[in-house]
Amino acid sequence: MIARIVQDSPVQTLAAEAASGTPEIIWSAIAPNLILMLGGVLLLTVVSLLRGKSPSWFPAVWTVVTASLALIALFPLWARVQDEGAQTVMAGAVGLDGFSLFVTGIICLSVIMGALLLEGYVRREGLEGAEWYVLLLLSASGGVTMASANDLIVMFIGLEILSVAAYVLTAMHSKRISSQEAGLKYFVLGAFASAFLLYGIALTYGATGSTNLVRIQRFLSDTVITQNGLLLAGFAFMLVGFGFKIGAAPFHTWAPDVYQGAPSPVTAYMASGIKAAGFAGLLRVFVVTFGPTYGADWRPMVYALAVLSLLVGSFMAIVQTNVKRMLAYSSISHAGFILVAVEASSTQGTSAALFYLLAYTFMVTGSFAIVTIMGRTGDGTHALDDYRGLGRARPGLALIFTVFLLAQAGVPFTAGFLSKFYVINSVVAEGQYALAVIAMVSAVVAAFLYLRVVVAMYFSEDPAAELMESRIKVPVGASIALVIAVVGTLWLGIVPGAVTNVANDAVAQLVAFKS
Amino acid sequence: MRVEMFTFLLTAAICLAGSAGVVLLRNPVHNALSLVATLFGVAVLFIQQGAYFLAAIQVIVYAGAIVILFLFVIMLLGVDKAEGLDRDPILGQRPAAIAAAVAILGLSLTALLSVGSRVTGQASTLAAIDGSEPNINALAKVLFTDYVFAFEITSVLLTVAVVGAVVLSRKAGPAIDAAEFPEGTTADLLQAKHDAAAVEQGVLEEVATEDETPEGEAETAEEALR
Amino acid sequence: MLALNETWYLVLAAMIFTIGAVGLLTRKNPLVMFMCVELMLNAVNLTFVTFSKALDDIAGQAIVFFVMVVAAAEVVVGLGIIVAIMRRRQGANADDISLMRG
Amino acid sequence: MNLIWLIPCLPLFGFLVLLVAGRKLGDPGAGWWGTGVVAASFLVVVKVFFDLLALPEEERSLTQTLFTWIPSGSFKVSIGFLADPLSILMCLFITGIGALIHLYSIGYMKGDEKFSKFFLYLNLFLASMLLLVLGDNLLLTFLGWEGVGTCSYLLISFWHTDPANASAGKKAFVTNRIGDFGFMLGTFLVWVTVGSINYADIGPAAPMIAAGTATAIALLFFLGAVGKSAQLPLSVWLPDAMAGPTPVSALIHAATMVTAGVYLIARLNPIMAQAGWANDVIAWTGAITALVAASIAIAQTDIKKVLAYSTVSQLGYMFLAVGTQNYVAGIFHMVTHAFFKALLFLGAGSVIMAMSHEQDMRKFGNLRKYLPVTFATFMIGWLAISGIPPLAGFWSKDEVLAGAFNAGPAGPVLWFIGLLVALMTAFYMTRVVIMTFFGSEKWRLTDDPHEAVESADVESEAVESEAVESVDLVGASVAAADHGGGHGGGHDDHHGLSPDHTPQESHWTMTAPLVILAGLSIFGGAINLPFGSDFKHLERWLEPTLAYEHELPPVPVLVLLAFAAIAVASLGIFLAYLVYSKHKIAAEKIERPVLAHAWYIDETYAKVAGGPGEAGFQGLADFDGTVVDGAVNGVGAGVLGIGNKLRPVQSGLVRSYALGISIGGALLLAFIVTRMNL
Repeated sequence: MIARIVQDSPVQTLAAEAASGTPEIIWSAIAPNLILMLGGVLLLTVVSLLRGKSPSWFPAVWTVVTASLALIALFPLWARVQDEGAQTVMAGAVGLDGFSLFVTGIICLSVIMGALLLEGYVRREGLEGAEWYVLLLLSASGGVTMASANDLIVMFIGLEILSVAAYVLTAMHSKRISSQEAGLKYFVLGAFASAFLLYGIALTYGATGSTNLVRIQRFLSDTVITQNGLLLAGFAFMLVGFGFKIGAAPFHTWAPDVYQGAPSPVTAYMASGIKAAGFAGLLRVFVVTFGPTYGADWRPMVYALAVLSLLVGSFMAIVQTNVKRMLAYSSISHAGFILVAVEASSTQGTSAALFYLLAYTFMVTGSFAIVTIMGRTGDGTHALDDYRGLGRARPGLALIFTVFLLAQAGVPFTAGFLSKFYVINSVVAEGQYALAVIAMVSAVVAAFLYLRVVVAMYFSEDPAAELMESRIKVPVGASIALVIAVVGTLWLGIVPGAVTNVANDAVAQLVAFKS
Repeated sequence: MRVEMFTFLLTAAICLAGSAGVVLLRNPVHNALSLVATLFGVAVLFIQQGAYFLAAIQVIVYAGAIVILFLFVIMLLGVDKAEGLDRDPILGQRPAAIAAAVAILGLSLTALLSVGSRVTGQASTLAAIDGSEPNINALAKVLFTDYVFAFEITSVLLTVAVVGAVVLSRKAGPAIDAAEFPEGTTADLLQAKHDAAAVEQGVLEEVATEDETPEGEAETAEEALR
Repeated sequence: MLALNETWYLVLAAMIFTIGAVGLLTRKNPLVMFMCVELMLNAVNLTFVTFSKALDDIAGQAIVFFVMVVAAAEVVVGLGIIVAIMRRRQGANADDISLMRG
Repeated sequence: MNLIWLIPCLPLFGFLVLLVAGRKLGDPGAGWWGTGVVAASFLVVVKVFFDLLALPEEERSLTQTLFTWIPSGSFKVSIGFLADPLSILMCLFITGIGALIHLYSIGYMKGDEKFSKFFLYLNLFLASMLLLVLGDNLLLTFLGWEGVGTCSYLLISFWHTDPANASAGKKAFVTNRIGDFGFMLGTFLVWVTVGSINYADIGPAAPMIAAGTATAIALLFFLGAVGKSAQLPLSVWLPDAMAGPTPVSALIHAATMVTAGVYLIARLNPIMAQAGWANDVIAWTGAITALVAASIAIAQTDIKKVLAYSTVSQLGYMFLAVGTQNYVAGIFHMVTHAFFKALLFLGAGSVIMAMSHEQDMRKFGNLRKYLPVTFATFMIGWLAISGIPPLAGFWSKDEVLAGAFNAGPAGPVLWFIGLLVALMTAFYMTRVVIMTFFGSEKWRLTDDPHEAVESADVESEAVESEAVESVDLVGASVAAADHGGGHGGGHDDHHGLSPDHTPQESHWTMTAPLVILAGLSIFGGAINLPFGSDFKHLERWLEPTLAYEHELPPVPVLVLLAFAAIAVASLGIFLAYLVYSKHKIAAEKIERPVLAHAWYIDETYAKVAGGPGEAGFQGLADFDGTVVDGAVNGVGAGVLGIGNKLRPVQSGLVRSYALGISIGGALLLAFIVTRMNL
């Protein structure tokens, strides 16, 4: 399935390294990750040394600059991967390939927009502190680790860095009990799901003798396992863990509560960055590693998760009266859509998933940016009723929100249309017509829920009284984030050629072996 | 062989008893102590399988630090009260939990036992254990070669944990969002429903005719729950 | 008498894992729920060490080392969240933390 | 230089300018700007038309690719335009009629507070419609398809302060989504079968498609066409769409958008040729729709509703034609229908304007005295649609019927149904003309029948609104639009049509388009006269695009058929004259039995609901309500119901969630155990 093959066998490289003692560390190969990590730790140090004398915008700007630097650092690496092919670095623990770079880019974008939103948010809520940004950067570095991990245990540690920081960020609005409640729920269930994932990793280790994904893939293509109980049970347990992280039904139950309770900018980051990292892990483990050999075993499970997520997400979203919670359910339905691409288990499906994740990052961070702004002081006005008449009170905000909602509904010339199109195209290419039809039906059902918000904003007779009275402030950071999101959403919808090619190239350069 | 088997069975019994204690004992302090028993048991099993260094840190880190942390928090919060375990307020939770767990156990055992005594993986992918060098040397070698990246990034994880703990321990003012949830918690609703049912039953026993009010209350609670 | 092989350990680990899962599902005290997660992680650790022995591979032990670090980090943050909640609402149990639903 | 790209881009440019500066241009500046860009687009179409004409017949196909939109492996989609005889013909009448209706709207929308917004939407609509027609692949057509749907939705709810309008827009949206679904699936099936969605590739590849696949593709696209072109059973939205401003009804809901379905089938004629019985489905759906809609039109009292049902009925004719593979006749009728139906709608709009936005024909009468231009042009439209030679409608209708007669063993039956429809058409159009332009000036009567209608209205609306609100998917708290009465098209819903009102002829911007369209309705038939191949300009023009293998009956039979059609049309007019002018037969006796006996609608229901006209209307509402609304609303209710049922599962209790995860894990394990080699 993978077009280009790593030139020199990583296994041999590993053997050579092991023989010669300490492995060669190519720092430049993990530059984006290092920048995020160091940015986070340095920010903590600098702010502590300044002892509160730094202006309140300082950590936000620092974070945006750090993430932008990480984003810039991707370009030389991308060129290198395109020239030299995919390779493993850090003693085979990290895959330096187009796939990991693409997802790293998504996570960096998500961090940039999250930080821009946080800047106005923490000031409005009176919760200033550099810790928000430190945790955001470190969480993102965990996400990058997870996306580029070529070893199950490195992936697990990356996932934990990502998640533990996210647990804290979720609970960090100390004035809201719902934030703390969300933090507790996220933590308890996250730890529970992590245990499942880890058990799955353990069983896979027992079945294959390694946690290194390249080794596992090679082992599985060389060896016929006659008694595959351990391996298959490992699939099931790992799928619980990944399913939890990406918010796929029936492991989605945490998502609505946590998305609703978490501070809105954190929700934006969770829906985009964390989901992207989770899918990166899922794709790398299942599609890349197990896809060629054991696809028949895991694909039906992903099929079931995809169908359930699509249905549960759209059906539950329609009955919600809280916009933030509705978007949470809709993110479950989006996860179902991306799972459809995972189910295709092909190069095409993987690049469709990547394109979807990038498009979704723009759409969902944009949507939650509006939610952040509309939440107003206290982050509590998220009812659908609070949006009534927004079209009249703030036509600009309403128009931008409409763009995001229509994009999520999959209207042509927005990013949402093409991402859905690519996904369905990829399963149709695999002959999965039933799944394609289910995905389309659920997209039609889901269209109503986005329309519901649009109708509330524009076609409402009695605008929310509060909306007319109180002034809605759009901080500078949030408006920059909105511009980025709108431009991204429309750009991917109208001239997607470049990004599509990048997504295809990204998948063409993946650390993997031919059997 | 007999000695090994005997040690295993004894330790396994301790482990299982400890885990059962964590689940079944009412007092959190007792739960924590049961956990220690399991942790020690696991440490013994580590030794039995040649993982000497891990056994040591199992005792030091887990039993020594983590459980102490648990006990510390229990004492700090003063929650060392016994928890009522007679009935679960969530209807059907306990039987469903047990059924799900039995299913998971049964199915995983099917998977584990299906391979018989064979673990199918490739042997000694990284390094053999029974080499000439001591366990701790072998472990250190892989940690700083093959797992060096994992080792390095655990530092990030620990940083996150420290920052998180510091942030979370800050004092917070009164909650500002109570008004957003007029219905209260699900637990409150369940309790209201339970109370209403109890009242209704009581009234029914006393005066068979005047049962309208409690029933109404029960309905309200039910509606609220819905 | 039956020979002591890795299957014994694996079965024991699976049992501990399941008991931990049952505990998390049935106990209301969040602290006890965390203890149950620790049980599950220990069961996994035992599995790793067993495979390590069976495969004659040191990697399994190295992984356990990392799992312990992860468990420690999780406990620190988890207890932090509990302390934050308990400060506001004394003696709250897991069921009381359920304002958001539906 | 190739100018094809300008055709859709000019209205798009007009749209963008109006978006930015619409308010500054104001009234009537925005209107003139909007009209100007469409007129310019029309000129470009004419230029391209002559370019094509200059080419040898078999090479008449110009393509222009702007850029590659979706580059995805073997699947490439370009933003490209295809100008061939079919698409340019469509463009000619879309931009031509479009420009006239823009001009008309300047007068019609005068003084409306959302004047510039109206032209904004109208320009966007034309851009989408032209994209639909000119797109060189199915995906671009689909984009245009969605675009026109959206604009239609926006324009129906243009005066959305009226809840009926918002609801009607919503209904159009929902119904069209069902059709769009068929379109999407059809596109995917084409892509899987042919390996391309470009029309240029589909044509040559079509003969290789297996019959079963071709039938499936044809049926899926026909589902799309049924939604867009308001055929049974998805016809429900079009009559409701009359809630929008009248120029919108003329442009979108009569002349252009609703014919997109016919265009699509004609465009895909190479596949249709392989599709076997799918063609019969199309023909029969068309015939039955034509019959049902025509009979419903007989009992309408709202002038726009009559025209709406008439449109549904005439669209049925077109599908009858394309279903019998008589594409040229279908396109021919589409063109002539665009002329006379736009004329009739605009004439009706002129009447409605003159009558203070009253739409109930029972309050009109003798308007020929006050509105001479409107009257004269409306008469031409009436004769044209009734099928009186030598007006345009006669020629195209005759060709449809002749084609149907010769279509296999069932042909004569289809022809007979068509003839019946022709009779009804002549009847109900004569009814409209008599009630509106002749007789006494009924709005001067103090004891007007409107009161009774109103009260019945209120009653039924209350019932209906309850039903609709309970499944209100998009959450607007609005009532149903099923009951028109005098609601629909008014800016402010002037119900106060005072007895001493004196109607006045409309502004020249409104009458000029009427005159031009009247001319087209008279002479439009000349493009394809059945007097030998020298006169069949349209047929020769379309020949390269449409694989036309249709055989007509021998000439004597043709002549007989033509005379039968003329006779039937005259009979219809005469009958209506007897009923409505001479009152020889009570109107009730015609209006009620037609509906009651044709559709078995309970007569007691009719009595309960009030007067005969209203009864017919009620009958229709009932029919649509149970069959289509029921399905649409039922799905909605189902979705909501499931959602609400699922909500308690999301209990908020963290332990329940953990239980869910455990059960999910157990199920995955259970599946995986079945896959193990135990």
